[in-house]
Amino acid sequence: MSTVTDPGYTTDLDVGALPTTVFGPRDIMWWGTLGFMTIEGMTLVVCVATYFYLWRQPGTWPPGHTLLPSVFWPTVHVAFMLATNLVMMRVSRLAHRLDLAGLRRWLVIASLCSVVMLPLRWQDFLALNVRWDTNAYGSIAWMTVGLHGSLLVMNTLETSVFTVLLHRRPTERHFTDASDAAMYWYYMTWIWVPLYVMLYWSPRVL
Amino acid sequence: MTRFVLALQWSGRHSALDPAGPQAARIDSLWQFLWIVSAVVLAAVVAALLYASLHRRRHAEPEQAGAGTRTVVIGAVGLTVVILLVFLGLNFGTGRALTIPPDGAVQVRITGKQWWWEVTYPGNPPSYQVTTANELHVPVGEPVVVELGSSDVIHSFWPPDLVGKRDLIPGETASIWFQADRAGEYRAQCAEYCGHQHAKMALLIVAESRDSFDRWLARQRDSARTPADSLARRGQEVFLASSCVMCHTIRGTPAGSRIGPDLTHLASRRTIAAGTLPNTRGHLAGWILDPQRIKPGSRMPANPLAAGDLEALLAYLETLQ
Amino acid sequence: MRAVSPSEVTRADDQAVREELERTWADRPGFIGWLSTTDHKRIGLRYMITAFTFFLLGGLNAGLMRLQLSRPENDFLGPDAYNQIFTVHGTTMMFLFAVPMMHAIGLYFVPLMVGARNVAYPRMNAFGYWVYLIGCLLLYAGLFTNTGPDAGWFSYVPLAGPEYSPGKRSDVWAQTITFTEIAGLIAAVEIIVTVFKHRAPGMSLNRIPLFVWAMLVMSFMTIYAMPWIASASLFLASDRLIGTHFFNPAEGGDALLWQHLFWFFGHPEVYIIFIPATGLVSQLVSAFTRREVFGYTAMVLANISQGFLAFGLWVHHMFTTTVPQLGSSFFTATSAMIAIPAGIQIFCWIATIWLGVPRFRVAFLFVLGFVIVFVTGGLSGVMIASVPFDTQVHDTYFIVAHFHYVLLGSLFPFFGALYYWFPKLTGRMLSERLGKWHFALFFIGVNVTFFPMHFLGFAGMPRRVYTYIAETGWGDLNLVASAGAVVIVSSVGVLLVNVLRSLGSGAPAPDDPWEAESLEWATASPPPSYAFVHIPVVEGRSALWDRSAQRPVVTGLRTNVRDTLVTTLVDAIPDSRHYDPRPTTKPLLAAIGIGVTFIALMFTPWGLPVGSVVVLIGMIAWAWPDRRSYAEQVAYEGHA
Amino acid sequence: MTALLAASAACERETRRFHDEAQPPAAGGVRLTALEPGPATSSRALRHPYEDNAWAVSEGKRLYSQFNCAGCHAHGGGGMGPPLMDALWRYGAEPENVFASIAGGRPNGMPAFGTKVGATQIWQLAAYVRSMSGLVPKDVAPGRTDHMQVKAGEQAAPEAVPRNAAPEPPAP
Repeated sequence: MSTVTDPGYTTDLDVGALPTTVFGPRDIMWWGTLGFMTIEGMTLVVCVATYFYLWRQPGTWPPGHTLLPSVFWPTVHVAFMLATNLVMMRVSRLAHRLDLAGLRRWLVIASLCSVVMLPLRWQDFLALNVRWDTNAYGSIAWMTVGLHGSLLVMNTLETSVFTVLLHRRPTERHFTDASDAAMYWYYMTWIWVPLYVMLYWSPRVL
Repeated sequence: MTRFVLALQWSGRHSALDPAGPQAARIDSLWQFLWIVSAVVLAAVVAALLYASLHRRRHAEPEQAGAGTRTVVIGAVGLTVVILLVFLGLNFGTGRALTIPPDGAVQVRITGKQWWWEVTYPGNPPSYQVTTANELHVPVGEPVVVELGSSDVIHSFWPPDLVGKRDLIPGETASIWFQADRAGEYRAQCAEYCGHQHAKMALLIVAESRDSFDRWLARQRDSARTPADSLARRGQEVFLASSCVMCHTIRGTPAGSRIGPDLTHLASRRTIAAGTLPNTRGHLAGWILDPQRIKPGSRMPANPLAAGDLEALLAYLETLQ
Repeated sequence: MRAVSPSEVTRADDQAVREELERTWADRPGFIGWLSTTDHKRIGLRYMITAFTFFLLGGLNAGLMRLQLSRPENDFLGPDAYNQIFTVHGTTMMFLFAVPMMHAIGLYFVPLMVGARNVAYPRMNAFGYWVYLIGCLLLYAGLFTNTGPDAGWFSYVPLAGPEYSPGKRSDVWAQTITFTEIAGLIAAVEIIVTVFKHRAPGMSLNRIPLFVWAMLVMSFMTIYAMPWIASASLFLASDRLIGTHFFNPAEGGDALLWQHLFWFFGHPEVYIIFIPATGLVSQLVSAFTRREVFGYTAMVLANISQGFLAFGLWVHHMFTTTVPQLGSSFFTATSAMIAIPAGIQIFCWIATIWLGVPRFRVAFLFVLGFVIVFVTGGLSGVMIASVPFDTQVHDTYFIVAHFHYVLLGSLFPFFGALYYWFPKLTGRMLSERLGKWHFALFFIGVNVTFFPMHFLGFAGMPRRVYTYIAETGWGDLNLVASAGAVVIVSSVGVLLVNVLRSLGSGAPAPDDPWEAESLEWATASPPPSYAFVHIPVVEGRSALWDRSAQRPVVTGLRTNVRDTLVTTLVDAIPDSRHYDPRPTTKPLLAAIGIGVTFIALMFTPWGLPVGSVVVLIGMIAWAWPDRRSYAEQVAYEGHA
Repeated sequence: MTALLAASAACERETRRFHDEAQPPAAGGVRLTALEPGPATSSRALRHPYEDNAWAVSEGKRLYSQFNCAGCHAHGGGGMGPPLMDALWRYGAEPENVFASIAGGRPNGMPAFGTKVGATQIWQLAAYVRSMSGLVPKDVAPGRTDHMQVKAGEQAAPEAVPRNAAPEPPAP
């Protein structure tokens, strides 16, 4: 009926020797992170759907006398975001090696990177060249940048708190958390790429 | 069966199941199929359920599933699929028949407002355009295309005897067509929740012969005449000097505001307050004095007129044939 | 196939183990313990009681509406009060009762049914409950201060927008939605991870109880559907507060955009309620016919296909708008096709009953009632998939009748489950005699109230009207419907009497009063804080019926810290252990912080920066272990 | 206690007063300009009921547009008539002053609407006019409209401390 194998236990199972620190899908926090990534991703999907739905309305896009978005700072930001992935790859490797000292050092760097993204995010808003209350185009553009910006803010807070915690109250659990943080970081930066293309390039190109 | 139940309840009332137009009739025949099939399915499921529950309640041990059970279940699912396919076929047939508007239809525009309907018949030349409210006259046996728009929130136009509904959405234009095969009055009530007085936002559709329709339309084109008798003339002065003039139009007078319904031919209309009250002198007086008692939240404010003024105003309004 | 006495599950020298487990897993005593608990059973029960309370309040709203509509031109309620009440009724039943109740049942029973000590992320679980509670209180605080939302539970723009809904009524709605969606999403993630990673050894995916499968599908649907309404209500709130133009057609927005976003969530929402109800029916059918449900694989696939199809139907709520005809045909087809998995389920249940030995306990009567009421609602559901037919009955009392048949149809299994699980929840049996009265009155009441509404719809009665004029002739059937509502109210009254009497003087419940198949019956009634002395090892699809003579269990989990077992996704092979943190009031404080933030956001955009600071503080507090927990966790890891 | 206060504020803000027998302000109750005799202050302990009521202000906004006040005053920026969204008030900024301006008219073109617009609606208009310069609470003032935007919603209007446009009497 099914391809699932039946282990066919007939005696008591002693699980006392099982590990308490595991990585990736073996750990439950990884699944929770995945769940919340999906939820956040869906809110961004709603933004994309809304963006193109509104675009479909008659008239030009961006509408009326609205300026096209600027691309310089957003491009700088997206390049920086992708570059920070190298930092997090390092963090993830150190976590898997259970290297506490290295992890502490590199998480400080990661925290700094996350802080740098915040003024860059402000530039992303300015580069839209439209206010949120000018028209629906401005509204959805601000909403998209803002919702993704809330991920950046949360990530900054989380990374900083986590870094401090790792210096003051480290446990083995934190190695797993660091590897999950790296996964979240990849997600947060890569999901911005299509949004960046949509917001800053599609009105110019399409 | 349903016709019987409805006949008991609804003799002479409006109903989607007592169609007066070709579209409502097609939908009604679709419904006949649907309810008969549904009744049979429901009866079969209930019978199977009860028989299954009762037939071996004295046994001690449950049975293993045999091939027979599986065949019966698969067969039932297959039958469900067949019924659904028949349903889809009939449904698409009905849908195609309903959507194509015939040529040479009477054109009308309806604008939904909180909480009444503005009805406009376009004219050629444009000065022949007719504007009225809450009453739509159509010739019997001829298709009518209604263009639907809204100036505030979403409303929905729905005369159940004639055709299904269509929403009036701000920022969009929709249209619907129908045809009345029987002369008579049909009620259409707003079917999309639109605020405080969603409940009292009805439109009367009057289907009449081509001749009387044309006569009606011609009369609606006229401006109001200055009344002959002195009481009505005083009434006109009351109208123009009081708050009435802020919102209403009476063509042929300086009153030209389009906030409320056009009153040029008020007295020819059968109802007031969007199908809420019959258009009688008493109801009209009550409505003018305190509309908020009748339609709380309505946009029309109370008008505490002196008795003499009210008398004169009513006399004037009654001249607006 | 024979049920095994639960006491056989345990081992001989258990008394000491029990005592230590109790010390480890028990909450702190007193009020602080009540506030700080992270026990899924306490929180799940609390969730259920809260949701049921709001069910009663929503029912009260319905009663007021039926009173108002019982005769034409009634002046019991004015339009302003009626519009608030019908909006709050719908919002309550969908967002404060139906979905949270299903989540609550899931949060209580899923961990027990898969043999886990606690739900995954117990502190998030507590946080979710508190956020949900704040949402509930906000809505009713609004209603009682005349700030109840009045634009319908669907809040169509522009009526709910800044121009036509002055004041804060629509903002109360939007933030209530935000709170309940946060709670719902949290519950969904917890249930998914609990099912994926905390199953007892041996409970491979093809052995999960059908209710757990239903909760799993429902939780996935929640994750994909609820962000749509959360985003949409965010758009609405920002249109109202900071002047964005999402829904303003004059500035490039679109009123229909709201309807698309709302129904892309709103239709799956119906299945989010219905799918767990089918899971409940499966559990009840198997327990009261003494055999496993016929066609396990078909049932699971039916639920999954419903989950997918539910996302392809949303436009059938918009057939009377300006959506293109071709699109409508697609949605007609999908809407009709979803009847196939529903049909499969109905036929499989009937086949199970056919093969089994039915016991006519109250819970089983509710299953029979469910099939009848639900099939009626399902058939009218197929009818309204037809575009032409829907243009007649859309937004009329026909639709009111249809979805009350479907949703109250889903309430039948809920009541059945209440009779079934009440012994497990409280350790007391409910009275069968009163239960039969409850069932009979409820079944009659539902049909008397809602069946006439089909005809009111044909006769032209639109939904959401606060009154109607006598000339319409709708008075008589409305009076019948109102009389039916009285019967429903009395049936719920009987239920309340039954519950209260049982709590006071009901017969004590044994561990497994129904000799049912699933793992929640393998522990005491009510279950102890640690759920199972030894986590059982599962040997077949019906965990308690398919046991070998050895009755293997899991050993080696530590009893002096909150040690939980993590198993593999597909085969549930023991893989690692996870430290469960101690109970704490931090989730409550975080929920209050979030609550203050979102409520402030109704009034000023400055709520956002202030809220960020609150969230930062909350996050630090949440992550920072106190000295004792820290020591305990370090010791736990060292022990491994 | 705070909750009670908040609750009563909410009720005040949200009531829809359909049946409303409003009266014009008592004659001579307020100073109209600094030049007129009368008590030196016109501060009132209680805010005017229409100004704490979101529905009344939004009705005022609807009437402002429907009665074509914008024809002269534009959307507050002024045209043929004076601007309404700045801090300058020739005839006083109190609701009673604004009521008197609408009902009785003013020299240089403002017609008298007292016979054609009921007292309730004038109060609503007055409340709306004051909301344009931020003189009613933010949670009562209207948000944006569903039309082309000529200005942001009154909610966003900064509070302009009212000044009299008429010259102040010279200091003694």
